[in-house]
Amino acid sequence: MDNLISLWASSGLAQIQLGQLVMMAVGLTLLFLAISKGFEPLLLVPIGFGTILANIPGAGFDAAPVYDAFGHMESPGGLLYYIYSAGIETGLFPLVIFMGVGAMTDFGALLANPKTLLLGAAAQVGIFTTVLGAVTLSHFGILDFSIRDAASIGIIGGADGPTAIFVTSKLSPDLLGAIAVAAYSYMALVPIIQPPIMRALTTPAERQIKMEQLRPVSKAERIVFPLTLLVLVAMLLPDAAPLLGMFCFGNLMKECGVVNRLSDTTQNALINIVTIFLGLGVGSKMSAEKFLNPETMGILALGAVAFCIGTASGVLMAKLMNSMSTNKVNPLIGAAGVSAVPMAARVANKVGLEANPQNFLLMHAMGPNVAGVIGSAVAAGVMINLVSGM
Amino acid sequence: MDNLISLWASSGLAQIQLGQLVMMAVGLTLLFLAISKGFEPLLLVPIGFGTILANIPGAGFDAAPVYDAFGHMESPGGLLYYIYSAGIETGLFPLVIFMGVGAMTDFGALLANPKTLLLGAAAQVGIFTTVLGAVTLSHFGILDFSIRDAASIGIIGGADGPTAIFVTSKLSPDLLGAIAVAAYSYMALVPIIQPPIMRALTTPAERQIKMEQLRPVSKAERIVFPLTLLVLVAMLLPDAAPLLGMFCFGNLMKECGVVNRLSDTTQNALINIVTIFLGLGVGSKMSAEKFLNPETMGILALGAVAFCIGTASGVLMAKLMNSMSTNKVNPLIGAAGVSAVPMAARVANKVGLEANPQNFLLMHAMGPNVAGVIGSAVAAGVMINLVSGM
Amino acid sequence: MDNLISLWASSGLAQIQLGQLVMMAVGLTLLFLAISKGFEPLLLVPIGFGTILANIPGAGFDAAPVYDAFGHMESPGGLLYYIYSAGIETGLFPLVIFMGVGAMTDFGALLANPKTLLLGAAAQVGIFTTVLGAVTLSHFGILDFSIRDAASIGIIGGADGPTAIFVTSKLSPDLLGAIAVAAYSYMALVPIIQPPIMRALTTPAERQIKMEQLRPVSKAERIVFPLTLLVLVAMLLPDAAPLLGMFCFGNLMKECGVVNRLSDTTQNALINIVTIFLGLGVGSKMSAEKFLNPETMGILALGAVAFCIGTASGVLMAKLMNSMSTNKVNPLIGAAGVSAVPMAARVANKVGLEANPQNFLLMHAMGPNVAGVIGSAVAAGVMINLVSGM
Amino acid sequence: MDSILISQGLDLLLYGMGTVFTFLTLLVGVTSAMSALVNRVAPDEVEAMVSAPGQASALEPRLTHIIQAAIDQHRGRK
Amino acid sequence: MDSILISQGLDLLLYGMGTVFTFLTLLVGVTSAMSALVNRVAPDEVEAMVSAPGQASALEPRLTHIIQAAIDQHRGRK
Amino acid sequence: MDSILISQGLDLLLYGMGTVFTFLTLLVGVTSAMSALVNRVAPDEVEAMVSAPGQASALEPRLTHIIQAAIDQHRGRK
Ligand code: NA
Ligand code: NA
Ligand code: NA
Repeated sequence: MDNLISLWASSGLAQIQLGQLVMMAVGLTLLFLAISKGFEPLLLVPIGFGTILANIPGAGFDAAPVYDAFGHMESPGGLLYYIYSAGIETGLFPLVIFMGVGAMTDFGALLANPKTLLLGAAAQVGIFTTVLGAVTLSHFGILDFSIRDAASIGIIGGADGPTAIFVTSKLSPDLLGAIAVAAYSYMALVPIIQPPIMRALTTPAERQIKMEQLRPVSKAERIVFPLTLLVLVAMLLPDAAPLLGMFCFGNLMKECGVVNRLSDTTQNALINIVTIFLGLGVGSKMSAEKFLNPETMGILALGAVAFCIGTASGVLMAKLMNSMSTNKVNPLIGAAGVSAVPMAARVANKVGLEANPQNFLLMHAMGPNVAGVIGSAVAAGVMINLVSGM
Repeated sequence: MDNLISLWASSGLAQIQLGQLVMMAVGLTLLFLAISKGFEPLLLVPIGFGTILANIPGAGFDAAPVYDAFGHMESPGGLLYYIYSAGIETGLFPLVIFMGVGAMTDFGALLANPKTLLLGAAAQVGIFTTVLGAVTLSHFGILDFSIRDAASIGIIGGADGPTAIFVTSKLSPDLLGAIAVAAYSYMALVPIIQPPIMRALTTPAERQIKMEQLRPVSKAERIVFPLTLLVLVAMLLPDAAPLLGMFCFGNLMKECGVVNRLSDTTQNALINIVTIFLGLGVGSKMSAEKFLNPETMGILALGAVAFCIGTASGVLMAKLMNSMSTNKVNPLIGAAGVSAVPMAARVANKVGLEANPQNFLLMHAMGPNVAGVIGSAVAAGVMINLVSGM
Repeated sequence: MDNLISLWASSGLAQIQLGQLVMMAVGLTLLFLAISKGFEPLLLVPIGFGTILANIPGAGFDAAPVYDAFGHMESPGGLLYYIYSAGIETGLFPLVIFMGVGAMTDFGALLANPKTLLLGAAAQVGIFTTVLGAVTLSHFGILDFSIRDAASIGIIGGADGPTAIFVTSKLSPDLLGAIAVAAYSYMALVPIIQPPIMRALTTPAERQIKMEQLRPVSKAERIVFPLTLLVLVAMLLPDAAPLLGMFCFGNLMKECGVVNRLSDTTQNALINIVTIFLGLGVGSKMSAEKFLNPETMGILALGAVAFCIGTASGVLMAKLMNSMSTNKVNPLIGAAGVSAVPMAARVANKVGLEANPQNFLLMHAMGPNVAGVIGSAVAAGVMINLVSGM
Repeated sequence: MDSILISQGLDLLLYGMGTVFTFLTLLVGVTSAMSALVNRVAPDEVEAMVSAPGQASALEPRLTHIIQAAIDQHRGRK
Repeated sequence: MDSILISQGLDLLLYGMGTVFTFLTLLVGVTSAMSALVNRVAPDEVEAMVSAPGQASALEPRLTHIIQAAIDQHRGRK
Repeated sequence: MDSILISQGLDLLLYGMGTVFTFLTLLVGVTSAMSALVNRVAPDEVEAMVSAPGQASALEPRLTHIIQAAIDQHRGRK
């Protein structure tokens, strides 16, 4: 009879709290969005599943291990605890992902037209105005964000998942769940968020601008570029060195052509393994107390604002560049500067084709697209530096 | 001269104890069974090799690292020590394997005929009667098993390697070597153990029962099933959530169709890497003092009993179901309820073909077969819960 | 304004020291050698890149994590710190690499002609005479090497990267950068270093010796050999058991034919992942204070001497064997005994073809080539044992 | 040598098998209900039991293309 | 509820965007210079933008070989 | 600057090379004996030196099948 009571007492039904139930529903919703709607499934399937696991009452997925006085393990920790403390708290998983992303990135379009780096810079305005928005909300007592929280929320506008996770895990680990979910959700929503803004800020004539064909790029340029970027980062912005260093390492492995087996593994087995565990680990931060509060609604709203401002800034920067140069760029590719690789570049191409069915912008948009990755990594570095000293 | 003495003193011949020599022979025997006889080679090759490594005198494969008072490492630990403490003591490796197994499991047959879940339940009787057998031996002073030991021994009857390793590493880590070896050996011996029992408990007419063709199963059902199972586990049996949660996660990745690259890596690189290290880590527990004692003989004997009772229970349950329903099942597929995927299902098919060469039972037997995996994971969860409170 | 000062103060330009700048140039040089000259790129690309990362001022790649008094992490460590302490200080990465190398090694040629093991033994003379050279330099006050340093330097002559890293990380971790760079560089230079020595020590007639075709080797021999080697190591030289044990394990997985999926992963995803991190971790030891000193020049010089003496010893041993047997071996294959698999065997083949365009020595040279791997692992074991007791 | 051990074993047998049977019996019902519900909500997607592995389908277009090219070339040469 | 927060936010905006623009503008110049330099030093290696993935090129020789063998056999049988 | 270092180096040379030679010479004998024994116990399994990689043999049936299908189709169309 005692055993029956013990079984019942340990069952989920006896222990569950409303918050956990709601969070399970949140996890199921994320899975639904990922599977049925195609929202960044590579991350949102593990995050959604991790959310459910972390909220099973009594399962101990995020329990820390218990040691006795002599250092012997009395009870082991939960799977999600180990994943989070080994891979996310240390920053290792986002860095390994960034290495993999580097090994999958083609800088050809950027090298053929380096001016597009400016579009990738402009689109980061979304990050910093959102920081300002977050502190303003906090100043007026509407929501409660510290400057560290605000910086982490701003980085959603970088439209780059691993960068957002890296910054948030350093500055505001409690917001990790909400910020990661917002970042990946809005990246998936890029085809819905961006086109209206792009159309509102451009004339049909501008959208029809044909850009000259990109020059071919030599193998040597492709090899030297990641090293050039690395040295520049090392000299000027060491705070951005972890993210951009691993990014350049991955890209060098891909381009140098002599370590193809390492590059292949980085792009496949390694990034896949780390993606699974990164997602589960992020899910472990999706607890009711951290997610079910007004701040999360604020984060979602501010994240959307960040994407919109970033998109607008990129487009306006392209128009500014056109006003100062005879070599016109189609302002639509400015929107690709937010990153969200390669979705934002495809959106630019699609909106461009609507204006002129012969005008293929995809390759041109890849330049600002990868520039946006560099831009938000730089923004992440400067933010970690400044905020840590505040 | 001192050096010569040092070399001789550090040689294996000077240090070896009889027990280590016998354990090396045990390791070689396991390798022979795995390589020549095809006994579950994916696990028994690493376990056998790990057994030899762990018993090399003076090689320090399972030595813990030594730190000085300031926390600096004075001497590093051995390979097997690190594997065991990082992957097995924490439970991580069995859980990752379970995720991989989930990603390789097809629930189609189970979904087409959910009643076969009852066969998977019945076959777990082997687990619990063996627990009773173990405590009885202990009660009469024949062997010395605690209730934790007995529970770990019983789980051999679950015919599921990672489940057995997960439970034993939590309840009776000292028995890990013997129990893992017994579990994998008997899984390899299923084609020899099961058929006589299946024939003894069925009439030729029963063995010839033709089952109706399985209905097609939709993609949506396959996707929703692992989530349904997860929610049911979360609500009713959180103790089974680690194992079944990871199992459902792997299965969802496979079935959802939007994260194929994650699913592929889970089924290949990831599960292979973890299998190698899991096997070596289990081998590190194969020391003479823990393996060469009467209890090991008891474990081997009780494990065989567990398999036999599980097989019989599955067959008898099928006969019971037939006596209460007009929709007959061939009782041979009840034997597949012990798990031992997919060997037990193939055995059911083979014995069925002997009775009627036109009667293909393989697909029908896959239902109870995967139900047996769920059944023993549930049994593992309830056992960990109850035993921890005793 | 404070922020501007903070940004400038944290920039690389404001913090960089001359030593770091020189080390970055060293890193770029290693990358140049790896990419343009094909110097062992699988290791030297990660090592070179790791060198640059480790020398970025203020980036904290090799910073240790900081914990407060309660054991909570205050700031996480750097990527290279985690890699080094988890994988190199513990010896895990070299051992896993050795398992992978074992899974890629074909002992067929060695089994067909076991006498070539003696050539692999002779070539290790380079290791030990270099140790003597290093202590002599130290004795006369020219450079400052302890006996541990000398042993680590000598192992460069083993022409086997993971062995050199394993020994050095145990005996002289501060020299790890210099020794790993020397070992891989000279392995890449084998086609330049060896031929003059080989030609100087042999007559044209000797270089034209045709060896009889190798007998076919049975699958059973291939399976039993790694186990035989393992047992012999266990009985006689447990100190060599970590390296040779993992090597034999990899080879057994490859040859036994029943765990192909494990063997494939070991040879691909697993060894690639570990190679990337091993290289980065070695690079983290390439700091100015440890690398930019006269000892490094001494290490490079002694390493070259070690390769030369090893090559010469192998060739002379072959001549000695010929003087005592009627079954002649071509002395060129003796040079392959240094290891540097498979480069040294190819060099032997090439020099042989110069002397006689019909004489293919490649398969014959593979025997001493893999014997050299065993030989230097044995040397590593005995060195660790003896030096630890000195 | 105490009978506590026996009674603990009996408890495990009773509550263990009870839980296993209860849980899996419940799962029979829940699964049947789930299938019925899912197939009513999304009835069209029924597919055959044969499931093609992801990797194969990823490789095949390229294979097919290469093979077609090879055959075209072969036919051209005649 | 203090205005320190606002001023910190403004500082981040100012110095952050300043750094991002300065760094990427510099990168435009450095990249252009790098390309010019590299293409002067190593002018011959210019290649098309289409980059073939490593694995494909590794597989193709074997594939081609197998296909050729199959076609040869097929032709031989006729 | 002590001669202890030199004597330690000489010790390493002496005992080190001694061990390496002893061990590998022993291995020559043991390996030869092992081969003789194995080939007497299991004489039939002698195979050629060329070893096919596992993955290739796993892929080939599928490849062969696809190629055969392609060729059949090609033949059928004529
Ligand atoms: Na961005
Ligand atoms: Na089972
Ligand atoms: Na060697």
